[in-house]
Amino acid sequence: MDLLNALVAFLNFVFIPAAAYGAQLALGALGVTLIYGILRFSNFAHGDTMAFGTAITIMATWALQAIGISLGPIPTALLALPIGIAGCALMVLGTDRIVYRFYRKKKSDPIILVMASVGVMFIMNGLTRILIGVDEIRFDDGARFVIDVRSFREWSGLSEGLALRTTQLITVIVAVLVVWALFWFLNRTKSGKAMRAYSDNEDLALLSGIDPEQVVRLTWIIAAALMTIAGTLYGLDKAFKPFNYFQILLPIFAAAIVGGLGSPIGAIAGGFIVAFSEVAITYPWKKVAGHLGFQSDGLLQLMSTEYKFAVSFVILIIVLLFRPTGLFRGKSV
Amino acid sequence: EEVKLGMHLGFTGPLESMAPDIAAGGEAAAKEVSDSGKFMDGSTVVTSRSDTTCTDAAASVAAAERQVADGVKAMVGGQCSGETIAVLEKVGIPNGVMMISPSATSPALSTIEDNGLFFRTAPSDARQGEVMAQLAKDQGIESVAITYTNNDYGKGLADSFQAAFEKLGGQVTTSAAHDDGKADYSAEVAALASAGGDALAVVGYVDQGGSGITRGALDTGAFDKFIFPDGMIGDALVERFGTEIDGSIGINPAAEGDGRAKFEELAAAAGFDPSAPYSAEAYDAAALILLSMQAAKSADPAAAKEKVMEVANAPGEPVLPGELAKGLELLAAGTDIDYVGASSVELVEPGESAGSFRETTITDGKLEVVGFH
Amino acid sequence: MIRVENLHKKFGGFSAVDGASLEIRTGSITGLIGPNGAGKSTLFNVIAGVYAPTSGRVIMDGEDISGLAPHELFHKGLLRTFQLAHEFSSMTVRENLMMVPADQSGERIINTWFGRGKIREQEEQLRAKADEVLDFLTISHVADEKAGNLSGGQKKLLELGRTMMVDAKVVFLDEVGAGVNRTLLGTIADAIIRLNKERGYTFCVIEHDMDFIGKLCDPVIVMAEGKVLAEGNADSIMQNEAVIEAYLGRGLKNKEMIGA
Amino acid sequence: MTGGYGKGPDILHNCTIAVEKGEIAVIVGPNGAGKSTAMKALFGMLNLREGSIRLNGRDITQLNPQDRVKAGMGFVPQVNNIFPSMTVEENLEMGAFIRDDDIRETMEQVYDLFPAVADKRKQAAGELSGGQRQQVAVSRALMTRPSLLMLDEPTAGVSPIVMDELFDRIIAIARGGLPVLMVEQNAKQAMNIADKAYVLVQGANAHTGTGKELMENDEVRRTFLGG
Amino acid sequence: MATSRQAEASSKWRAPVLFIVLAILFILEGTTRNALFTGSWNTSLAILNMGLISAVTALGLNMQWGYAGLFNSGVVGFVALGGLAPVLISVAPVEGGWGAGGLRIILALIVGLGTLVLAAVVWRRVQRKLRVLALLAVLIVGFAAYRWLFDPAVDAIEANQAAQFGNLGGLGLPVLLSWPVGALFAAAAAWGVGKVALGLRSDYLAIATLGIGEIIVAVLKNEEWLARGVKNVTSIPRPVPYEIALQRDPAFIERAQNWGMSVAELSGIWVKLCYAGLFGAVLLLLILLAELALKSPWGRMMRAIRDNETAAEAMGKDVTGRHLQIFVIGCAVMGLAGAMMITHDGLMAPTQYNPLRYTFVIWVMVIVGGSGNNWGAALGGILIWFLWIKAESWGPQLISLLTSPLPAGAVKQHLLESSPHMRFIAMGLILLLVLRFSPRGLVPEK
Ligand SMILES: Nc1ncnc2c1ncn2[C@@H]1O[C@H](COP(=O)(O)OP(=O)(O)OP(=O)(O)O)[C@@H](O)[C@H]1O
Ligand SMILES: Nc1ncnc2c1ncn2[C@@H]1O[C@H](COP(=O)(O)OP(=O)(O)OP(=O)(O)O)[C@@H](O)[C@H]1O
Ligand SMILES: [Mg+2]
Ligand SMILES: [Mg+2]
Repeated sequence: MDLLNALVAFLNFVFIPAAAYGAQLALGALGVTLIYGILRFSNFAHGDTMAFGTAITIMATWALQAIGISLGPIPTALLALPIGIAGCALMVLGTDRIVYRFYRKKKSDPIILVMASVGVMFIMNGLTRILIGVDEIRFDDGARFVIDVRSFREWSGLSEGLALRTTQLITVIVAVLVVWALFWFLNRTKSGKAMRAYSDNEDLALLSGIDPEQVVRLTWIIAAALMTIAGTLYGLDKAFKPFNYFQILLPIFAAAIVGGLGSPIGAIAGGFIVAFSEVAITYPWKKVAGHLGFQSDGLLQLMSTEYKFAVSFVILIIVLLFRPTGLFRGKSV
Repeated sequence: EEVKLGMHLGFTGPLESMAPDIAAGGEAAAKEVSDSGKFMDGSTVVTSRSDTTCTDAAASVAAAERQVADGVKAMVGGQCSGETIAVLEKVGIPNGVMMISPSATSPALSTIEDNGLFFRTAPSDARQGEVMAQLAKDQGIESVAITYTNNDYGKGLADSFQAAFEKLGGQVTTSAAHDDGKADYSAEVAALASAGGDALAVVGYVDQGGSGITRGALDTGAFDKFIFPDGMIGDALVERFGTEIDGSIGINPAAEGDGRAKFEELAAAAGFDPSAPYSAEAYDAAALILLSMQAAKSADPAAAKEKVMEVANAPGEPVLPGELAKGLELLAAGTDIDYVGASSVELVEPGESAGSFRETTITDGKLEVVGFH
Repeated sequence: MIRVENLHKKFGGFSAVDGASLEIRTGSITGLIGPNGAGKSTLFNVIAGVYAPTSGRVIMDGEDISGLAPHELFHKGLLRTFQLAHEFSSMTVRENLMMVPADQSGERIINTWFGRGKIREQEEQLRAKADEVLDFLTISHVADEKAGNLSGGQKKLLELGRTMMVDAKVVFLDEVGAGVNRTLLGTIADAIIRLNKERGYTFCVIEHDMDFIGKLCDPVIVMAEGKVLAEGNADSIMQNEAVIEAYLGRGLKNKEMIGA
Repeated sequence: MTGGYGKGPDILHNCTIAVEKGEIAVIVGPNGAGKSTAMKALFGMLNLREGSIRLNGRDITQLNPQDRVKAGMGFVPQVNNIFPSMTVEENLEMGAFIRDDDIRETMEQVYDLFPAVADKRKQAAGELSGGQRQQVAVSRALMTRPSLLMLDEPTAGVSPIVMDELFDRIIAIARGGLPVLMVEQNAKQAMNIADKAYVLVQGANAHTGTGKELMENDEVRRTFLGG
Repeated sequence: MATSRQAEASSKWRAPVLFIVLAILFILEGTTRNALFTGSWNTSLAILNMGLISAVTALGLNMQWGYAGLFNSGVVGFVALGGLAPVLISVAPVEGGWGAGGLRIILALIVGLGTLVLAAVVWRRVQRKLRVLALLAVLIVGFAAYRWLFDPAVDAIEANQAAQFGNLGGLGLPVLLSWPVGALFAAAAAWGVGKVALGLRSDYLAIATLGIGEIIVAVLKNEEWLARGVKNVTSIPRPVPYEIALQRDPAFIERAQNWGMSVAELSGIWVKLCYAGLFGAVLLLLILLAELALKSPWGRMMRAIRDNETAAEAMGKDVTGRHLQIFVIGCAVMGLAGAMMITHDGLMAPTQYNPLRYTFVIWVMVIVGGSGNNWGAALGGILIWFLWIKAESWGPQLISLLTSPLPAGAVKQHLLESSPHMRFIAMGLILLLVLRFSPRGLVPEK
């Protein structure tokens, strides 16, 4: 019984939250990695573009709710996603046309593109706030929980509870689906391979009859889809607040890098590594230990939560020291 | 004459979502005074906003310099303590501009050499911590876990609460910081849950990490009773959590009387959220500035600063929100007033709110006033 | 003298160099030939410190130099060129050469503030030397071009030019000839011989042009599949059946079709 | 053709190159003469300031590179001529990007032609040795099934035996009706098989003739072909 | 890759002209009063002073990126570390602070560092099989000893007059002394960081340093014994007179009257001019040293390394060593800027160190100014700071201009309320425009 309690406490406070958070990071990192791999720059506007896509999704959700459409226990926002993706795609395609294309044609240093993305970040940042304001917005509807603490306790008779939010479950499921689809696309389809070819050697891709602009457009559309999905799922699970979307950039980049920039599978692994290290290494084992029969006065905490992201960065640096391009052999410009 | 009043607040940056309501509070008071036509022989009040970014002292100082160059005589602000200190030392004092902050709570502002130019309508952390501790104890809470927003407000209040609570014989299982605007609070929630306690004191902001932590604690079943100080109290809190936080305690600066009610009416008419943290304090800050100018019969801060304490404190005729015209008239006639305002202003030396607090419990998803301390 | 003892280098499961042992005698011009993928460049890279060997040793004048960093080897007088040219693309061709010599006093940051006089002197000497090398390589007309804009062959010459800027003991040339005009290649061969005779450089040369190898090298070492297949003077190698089978081939089969 | 890179000076000066069906044309010249530049110009990767390019009588001067691929031109550049992080097989697939029909047969032919490439088909092309890459690069261009094959120093860095194979293949390809235009430094062999040869010096035509003619021209041989 | 570094022939007058334009902007800000400028010398000089500090920071970053191609995105951390120096050097000592546990803390830190060094030695010396075990043993024992020494000392120091101090306190030395010390702090940290992280490649290094920057800031926020953490240290001494003191000085009042200015205004200007002199001198000295170094074989070597590390290594250049050298020097300059900034603000508030402002904006300065060019970086530093500050008022004005044709209503109201966020849009637009029309920066590298 106590063993079960310990296990449930661990699942409830460490495993489930970290898995959902990891999936959110993974989706974000996937977008970063895709843009890095194919367009060859670190897109600092990523977080704010996620916010932008989410803002559009939220407004679409409101519109759907206003006309009375819902998905029952599943959040309406999922239905609004395509609209958000379309809006975000238009936005990034426009940005590419106005901003990035110029530097691509000139074959500028990647750093110039990075700086341009910082400029885009500032603008997106302002636009999103002007569009939807700075306040925190909750837009999840439907059932909040798949399993909630009280009913779990009653059902199991354990002293520890277990909660699984609908959004957490959806996040993980969607992440798995998206990753699978992306893999299939990149490795099996002609367009996907063309994207990889372009990322490898632009001139030669041209010589093989690949239209670079089309590859770039496709990349941005997929990236926009990834960004909007990631942003919306994150917003559903936590809450939407434009300011937070800049802050999430840091763990997302960490995830993409640990996995190896440019490697989709690395992005996934990275997301989970960062999430689990943040949650697990700062977790005080007091309670779990208590259930297992070791009573302790101290918290049995390796590291205080103030330094939680330090943990993921230390892991990042250690990984990079032994594998300089990340776990799954990313690229470097 | 046209008197210029600056709203020097963090419109961008970590507390950007709080600033508009704070500014709206201050502007409401300014408008009320200006529209009354009774301010210093028909002078008008013009307000202008400037951005402190809350965190970047240099940017805040530069923005304040701009306000001064535009002829601002006094400012409602700054919003965060660090930036407020920098502005006071580099702009306020050298130029003799009066500043009343609605929200800077750092103890350093009590001891700073301010040339008599700085006041605050925010309560001091020390006092609030004691009240919180007493209330928690009275409710039979024996042990608490504390989470605080990692800035001088959060840290200061958490420390004073912890000290007071332990002095009363309570046990603090852990006191850990959370950073606002972070992506995820699972780790913090897990740590707090593991430490345990009868209740969780959330020393943060309602539209920031404070809510994120509360959400996580509720969802995972880690805590069901909370102690919420002023940064968390507002309609946003009950809107967000409703009946889930029934039985929790809330504390915020306010006093018995109809000041608060009047302020709420007035805010509804002006179209901002009166329950937003520090917007009542901002209304009072602006009102105090203007009333003291009226008392001094001069917009010159050097003269007005001498009158602030007089206007704010008894004895005198009490003045509530919405009654600023009356206050102006009385002062013009040379009668002393006691500005009560929206947050029951009572200033103690060296020019900060004495702090009377309102205790609320959350019942059926509503804030219910229990008493005043 | 450089001796390679039973050297192995693995990439994943694949042995690029698989137990090669060979010797490069001081004062010789040793040729290294072999089919594509035989492991020649990998062997070079191990000797030059780019890769650490999986096992085995590299010994230079009795001293074990395996695993030393490239810049340390440079200071021991071991220089190399790259098969794919590695120019400093945003610097001018002349600067590409002037940066080579070690122990320039102007490379210490302190001296750039307090020892300007000496630097100026050294720079003049370096400049003169660089111009001499450029002349020799027939590319002085591009001395002030950015090296990144050179043609493929010019970059190759620049690679060679860098080794001429210092007094090297051993120079490893990885396919200097690929992409270089044959007339010029003749000149390069002369230069190598001259450096070898006059300055006593030891050379080790990878090349697929058998005329070049024949003119220059003694001995010639043949590698295949990561091992040494044969060794001897150029003539004997060209007669060696195993070498013909694996590497040289027997000329164009379709010759008769020409002009048909 | 007259043209140059970006805003820089002209590198090609009024240079003319032509190749007919079934022919092999070889361009030789000193390093930096503009041979690669001429190839790039033919492929539309550089702005021509004067002159025109015709393919089968059709003026293609204004086409962009990927349309030229569709028009049937195949090109192997001198450097950076593979996709390093893709496997050898994927490199070949990319060569056949514009084709919609079944490519397996062509791929088998290419593997027959270059057994070394076949051995490494699952390996990332970037990990190959210099000579192996060169073979992959030629294979990739063949996958297009072009109607004109342009090779920029295809034999640089390949071993003699493979070079012979390559030349053999090139002859066979040319005899199959596919015109081949290549830049070569291995002038002796190249001249042997060339139907037409151009000597380029400083961006301009210096000598033109059949391979044999040029080989017999003493001056050309001494200054450009070596030996 | 290389193409964008190629110089399009750029005129040698470009830099001077741009500096003159910049000067005109500041003069306009100081003299003319209209929608764009405030017409106050106080504002103008306040912007200039921070601009000079930004220029120094940008110079440090330019050394790392522009000379050596090191992508350091942990600028914020090194600036913050430098900012620690004025607190530890020049603030008055806290009574009982050192006594409570100062020595013990230092001992703890030595033990901590020693453990790391020992761990590194063990990793290198001990044979393979025992390696991991030995390493773990060293780390665990070392960590335990460190915590045993460290925790009680911290508790004791933080308990000492907690509300007002609770920290070690400073040494009470002149604040100017803290500037080189700030540089030293940052340099020491950079050395450690560089030893570990400089092996990483471009973008990987960027993220690693981004994390390191955040970690340094987190330490400053959470280690109260050091500089009071988020509770801030205020009233840091100044190297220049106080306005208030000048305003009381009869000689000064007389001078103000002679010049026909208000005493308050002149005192502000006077103090700011003093700062400007100090900061300007530091900036010019640094540029001089940097230019001398860059225009010599050392600079050539750095460019070679930036261009092609493999080849530079094969040509005998110790790439790792040089990277470490320039990383440390660049960080030292950032630390110096950090110390200058805290001296200027008179306040150490760790919450202000956010990467957007202290890393990204600095990057923008370097890139807009022209990476690789010292004058460019300095120009970028001052110009971008000017625009960053002016965007605060230009943004809202722009939006009120744009919305003026709109009818009053919810949309207009909403837009006006959002006007502070125009600051970011304006900043972004400026950045994009400069990058568009001068992608290699305003004053490109030659
Ligand atoms: N980094 C690497 N990872 C995996 N395999 C590699 C790597 N580098 C080289 N190889 C393999 O090692 C073998 C030897 O390569 P190497 O470059 O040494 O050949 P080489 O003898 O120089 O050939 P060439 O004459 O064509 O230049 C090749 O089969 C190549 O595929
Ligand atoms: N990208 C470029 N930008 C500017 N100039 C260039 C560029 N590429 C080549 N050049 C210049 O053009 C001239 C001709 O170069 P090209 O590559 O065509 O020579 P090549 O005849 O192919 O020589 P090689 O036999 O050495 O390959 C050279 O002087 C070179 O410096
Ligand atoms: Mg090779
Ligand atoms: Mg060429």
